[in-house]
Amino acid sequence: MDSELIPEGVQRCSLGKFILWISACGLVLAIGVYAMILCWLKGLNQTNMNDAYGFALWIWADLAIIALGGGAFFTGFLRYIIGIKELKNIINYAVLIGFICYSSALLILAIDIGQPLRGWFIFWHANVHSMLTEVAFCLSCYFAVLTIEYIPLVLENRKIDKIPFFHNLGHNMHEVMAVFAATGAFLSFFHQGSLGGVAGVLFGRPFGFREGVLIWPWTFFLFTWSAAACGPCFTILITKITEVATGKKLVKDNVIELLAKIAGWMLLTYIIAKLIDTWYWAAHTAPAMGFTFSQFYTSDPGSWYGYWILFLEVVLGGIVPALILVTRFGRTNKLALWIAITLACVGVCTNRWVMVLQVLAIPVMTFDGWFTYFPSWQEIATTILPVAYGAILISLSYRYLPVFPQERELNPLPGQEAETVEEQIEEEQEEPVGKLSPAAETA
Amino acid sequence: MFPFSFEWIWDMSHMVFHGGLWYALSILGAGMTYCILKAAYDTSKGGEGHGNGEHH
Amino acid sequence: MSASEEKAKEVSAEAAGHGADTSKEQNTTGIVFIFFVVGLAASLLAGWIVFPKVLYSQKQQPFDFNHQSHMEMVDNGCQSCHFFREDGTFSGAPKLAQCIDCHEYVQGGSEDETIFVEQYVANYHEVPWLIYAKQPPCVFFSHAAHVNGAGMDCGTCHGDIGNSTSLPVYEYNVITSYSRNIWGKNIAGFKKNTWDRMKMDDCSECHQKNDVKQYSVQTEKGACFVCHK
Amino acid sequence: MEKGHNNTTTKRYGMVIDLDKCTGCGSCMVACMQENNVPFKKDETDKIKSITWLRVYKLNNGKPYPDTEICYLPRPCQHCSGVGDHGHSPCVSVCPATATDYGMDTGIVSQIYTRCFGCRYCMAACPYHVRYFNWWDPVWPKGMEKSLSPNVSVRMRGVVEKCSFCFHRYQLAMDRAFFEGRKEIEEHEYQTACTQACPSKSITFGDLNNPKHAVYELKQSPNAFRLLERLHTNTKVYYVSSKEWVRMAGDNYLKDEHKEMARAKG
Repeated sequence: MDSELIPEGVQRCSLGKFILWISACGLVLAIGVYAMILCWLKGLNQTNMNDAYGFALWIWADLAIIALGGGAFFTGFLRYIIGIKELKNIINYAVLIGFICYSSALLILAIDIGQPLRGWFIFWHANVHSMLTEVAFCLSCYFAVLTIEYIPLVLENRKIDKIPFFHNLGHNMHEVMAVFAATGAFLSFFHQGSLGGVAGVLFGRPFGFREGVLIWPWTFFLFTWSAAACGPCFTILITKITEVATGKKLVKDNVIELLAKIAGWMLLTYIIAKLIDTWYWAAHTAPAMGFTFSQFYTSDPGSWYGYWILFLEVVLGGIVPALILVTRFGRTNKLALWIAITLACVGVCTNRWVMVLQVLAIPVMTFDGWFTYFPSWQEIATTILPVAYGAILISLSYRYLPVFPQERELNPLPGQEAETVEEQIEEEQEEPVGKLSPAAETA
Repeated sequence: MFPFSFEWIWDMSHMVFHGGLWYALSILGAGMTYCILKAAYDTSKGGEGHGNGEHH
Repeated sequence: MSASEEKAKEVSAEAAGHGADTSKEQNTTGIVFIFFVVGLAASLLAGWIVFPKVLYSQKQQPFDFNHQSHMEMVDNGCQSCHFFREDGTFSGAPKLAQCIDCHEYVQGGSEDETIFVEQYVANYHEVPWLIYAKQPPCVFFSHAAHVNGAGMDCGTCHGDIGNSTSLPVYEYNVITSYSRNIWGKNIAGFKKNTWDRMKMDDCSECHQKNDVKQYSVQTEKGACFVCHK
Repeated sequence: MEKGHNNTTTKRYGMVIDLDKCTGCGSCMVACMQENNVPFKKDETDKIKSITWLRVYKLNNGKPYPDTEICYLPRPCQHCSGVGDHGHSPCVSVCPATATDYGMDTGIVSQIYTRCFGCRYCMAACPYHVRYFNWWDPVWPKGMEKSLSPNVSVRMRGVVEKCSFCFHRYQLAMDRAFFEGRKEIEEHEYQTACTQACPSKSITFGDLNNPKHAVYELKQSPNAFRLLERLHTNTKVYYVSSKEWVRMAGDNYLKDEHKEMARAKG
């Protein structure tokens, strides 16, 4: 029924099956939307946040998905600024994942504020010294960049592409995409950093506070770095999951391996920097405020916080995946790659958890206790909402848009194999021109 | 956000922050305007054909 | 391409061949121009006339009041009726107790005075005046600081209300319920006189000019707690 | 900020609270709520969601009976002025919408409820937990809304609020001063509600910079300390206690430091 909309030369599941899947995701989405509306209409009393725990589960989700969405800016940076050509085969998907992550993050911020109708104050009455202002501005601007990067892909839908104006628009946008991508990389550097700065500047919170250069605490740079390292891992992870879900190979191994290699080295250098930062903070910053390192992890008898969370973040989620990804074996072995990219994502999510939630859990005044917190169902539902939304947007994009330039080549339709081979040769010659590849532009 | 808002001061931090912001916004705005206008121009020229290999 | 489309193409090609293309182009330009002018006019109309009508609602004062004739009879100007209390707070619109001194019985012949005496004085009901200059509840305005401290005229903020013979229409914003005098009569927010508007920016403008309490760490202008409560 | 210091001498309003005198009666808390239109809920058992601009903490020395000692510690907003008194408090600089500010003339950290949009970043920044969020719209028992103070604006759901050192009282005192032709106010003209409500007179309020004010002397007591001085928050609320363990409770110390400090502070 919708075959007119499906890209040429690829196989998609039946419409009925597709609708069933979308409905399943839609149900989760609907629950999330209901919870979201509750928060808007009844206020934040719908959550289990309290005066000690001002940042809820979804703020962690917000930071985590932005870190994971970092694949978009870093892959874009590598593709358009550094000029690594192979990455054009995955850049579409990286952009799509980034788009989902950033739109979700903005939505979460809109739910999170106590007076949503005044949300525009952050722009209009901006206090430029606040890290959150920087986050809001860069996040919105970078979301605009991602939209601009995503539009050409939408315009390549078979039906839309037939309209001359849209065809030309898509073409022109490809032409100047490097400029957009450069702007995006510039914005991303600052907002990933300023998210790191959010906890880093809190000099009243010894667990989060870091020294730094000028107005930027070390976490500013660490967050950008870790997003650049783990974002691509998330892009690979989602690509791999999509391949499993569709039962097809969608991106060639050399592309994945290249991205994994870059991510691996980024992760390795990041984790070294992180270890130095942790050591300096544990040995100098915190003791100067009267805190011992062990106090942050073990002083609470009732809590589940402990050294394990540091181990999970730095060793399991940092050192291990970094070491796997920098070795050729680790990148080529399927299981090792799976483990590495998963651990890297877990690592960065743990880091964001620690930097927003553990910061609030730890008492600062000597007569304060640890604060515990368990989210309400509304919070959990709104936190899961982006996952369902992401699944739907990915499914729609995969079905109707030429997201994976190599899909046709890797999955020739039965009966057309001979033809496809010819086409393939042709296509290879025409490579920089290939209509299916939106990344094909200024070479 | 604008120089006429109460919070605005002409100091270093405002100039750096808003300099960066407006720089980024104007690039995005100008880029998109260029793309749309050029697409309209190309379309009016009837130039649909160059999608499949005329460019570059 | 469908047959009809092909035909259309042929026709236009033919037309082009006959040199009709230019006239057609002029025609479109004309339509676009007219469309633009009409759209602009409609937008201006909506913005300047329809929007304020929708945004602001009107309320009637209980009865009219002649400031001028009262000014002629008092010795101490505005402060004869709008006075300071002993603790430095400002009394605002006069209470019934003040008016009763003169208006226990009808003095002149005005209809409004008759309403006042018969409906309010006789029953000892306070007059529910609508206050044009009433600020939102988050604002602290010190009349003492401006009148006694800085020696300002009432007219600087309130205009020449003292010489008016009747009360202006009271308009209020239907969303915020604030008096229109805060935003000003001009819907675009332009002002010519100091008394045209009473927004935060207007307070701040004067405070900056006169270097009044420019102690804010955040803005290097007036700190929030100078005028807020 | 040099520009600002033109027409008045800079004041730094602050408190000295004598913990030896505090009985933990809670009068200050009640007075504060009454004075500042602080909302309350029907069920106030969940303290972590209730608003107490001034909260009295109960400290103990952690020793078993019969050596147990208790100390009550009232905690208003500390009005941090940051390193070098530049007004760089933990909360002010983080507010994205400039809803909280530091006034150099009074040293008071303000909170503008109508500007706040409820991101709660300032709450995360404050180590003293003085900032509270309005999780619900205020609901007053029938008729009580008529007794609300017109001098303090009532807060709506979704914004952050905190102790203002009863700033409206300063505004009113200035009103009277201007009316009487003065530019300055006396110490007694501006006192916070908690100070006046304290039956044991353990709270003293005034200008920490003014030698004529009582707090000027009191804060120099060898038994005076502030909360979390090591974070360089530079607070304006001083506490006085003759008990060494109480003074030590004001800050975090490493083990070896603890002994050293105990000697010094003992």
